[in-house]
Amino acid sequence: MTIRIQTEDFDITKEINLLKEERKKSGQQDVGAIVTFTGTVRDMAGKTPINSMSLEHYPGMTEKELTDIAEEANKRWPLLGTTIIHRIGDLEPGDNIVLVVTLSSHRHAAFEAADFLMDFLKSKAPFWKKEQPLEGEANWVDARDSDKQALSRWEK
Amino acid sequence: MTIRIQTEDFDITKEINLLKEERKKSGQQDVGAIVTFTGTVRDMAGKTPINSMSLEHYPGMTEKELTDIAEEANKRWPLLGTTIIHRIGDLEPGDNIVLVVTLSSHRHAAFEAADFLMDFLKSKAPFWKKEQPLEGEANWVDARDSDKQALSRWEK
Amino acid sequence: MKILYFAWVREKIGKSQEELEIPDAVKTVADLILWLETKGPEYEAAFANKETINSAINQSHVDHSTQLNNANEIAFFPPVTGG
Amino acid sequence: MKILYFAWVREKIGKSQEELEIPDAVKTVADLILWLETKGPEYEAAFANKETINSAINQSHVDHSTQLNNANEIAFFPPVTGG
Repeated sequence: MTIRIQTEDFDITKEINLLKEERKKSGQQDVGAIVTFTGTVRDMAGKTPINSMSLEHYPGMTEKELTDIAEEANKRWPLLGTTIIHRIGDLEPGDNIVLVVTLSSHRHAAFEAADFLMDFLKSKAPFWKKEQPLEGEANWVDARDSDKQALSRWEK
Repeated sequence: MTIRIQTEDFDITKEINLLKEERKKSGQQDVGAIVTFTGTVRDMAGKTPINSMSLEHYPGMTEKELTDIAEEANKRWPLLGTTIIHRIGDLEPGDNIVLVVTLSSHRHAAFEAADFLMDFLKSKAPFWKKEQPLEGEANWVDARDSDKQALSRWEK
Repeated sequence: MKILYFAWVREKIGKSQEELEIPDAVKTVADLILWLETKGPEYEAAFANKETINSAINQSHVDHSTQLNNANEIAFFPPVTGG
Repeated sequence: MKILYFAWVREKIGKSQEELEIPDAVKTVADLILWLETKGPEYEAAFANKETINSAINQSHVDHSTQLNNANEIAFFPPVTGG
């Protein structure tokens, strides 16, 4: 399980290969399905053109929450590897924000776990986005009701 | 929309970047969510250790089916880019077999479309796997009932 | 008419494709399978378990009740196992 | 007790953290918010819309009815918007 908060970009292929190598050390090559989710910065917030975005987080709590979420996913699905990387600091349209990678023997477990990780990350992990429009004041992004509703899909 | 059948390996980061570049040519950076699925060769088929695998396909029909499946996904979800790459020929445990990439503004569309593409590819695209165990004769992989059942999730 | 075989259908019949003149009485995919079985034991072996045989006309999946009509190319193969 | 503020809560209060002696009468997170509001208009502005304020004790999410008990660190922030 890899959890990282970083300013620098990530390389998806490289992160997958790290997880595959780690799993291979167990002596088995039982990974059959790899799902990745990457969130990227869009150039519009509704109808407002965006110049840049900055991401603040709560050091300490962020790592704790992401670890809890990853552990919960590993309880629910037979995962063979999990990575969550979230960038902080200043980002521009097109830039990567977040990466989730799940490895499993079967595809539905990998898909569902990645989907679950993103829903929980969106509602639980203490990150806040501030958008700088092309014109005018920077403003804090509002939370979406749809993200809260997405969580209810995973109630047991 | 990119559909490729090839013997060589693929690089996931590179394929994502190709789709992002293509979308950027439209003048918009409206991609917010990128999902990839990668299928890889496992070293066991049930309890039988596997040495290698070979993949046969139906040239012409394969491209047609994959194009149909990708078009259907693009009708159902607001996708901003779709790639399907499937390898053929001889593969070893750990090797990549198939890649699906979906780009969208929002994550649930990207997740569902990638999941859909894989379910349809598994049941419709004319590929056949032959496994070579460490000992004994090579044998053709049987289709799974669970793959057929997975399709019913997408009935409208 | 061009007939293609894939995977273990191909291996049992011993060829990947052939060009055949189909009698007029052969109207459907099912008729064609019955007619092919008269051509030798290798065909009988390939089509022994008909429910597991998938077919395509002009590179589109069809079921065995489908009329051949203007088919140029027919393929027989086991359930697909890619991905 | 260490109190942390993030995002627009931090901006409105004008600091990212502070160390405060909390009166014994302050038992819950809700009590703490009410007490903080007495400290000045910047706190009143930050907590004006209490339903939108999230809180964490010792780096775990809690709701406003939670007892402070052995809290070392309390944080206030808007709903999270990462990912």
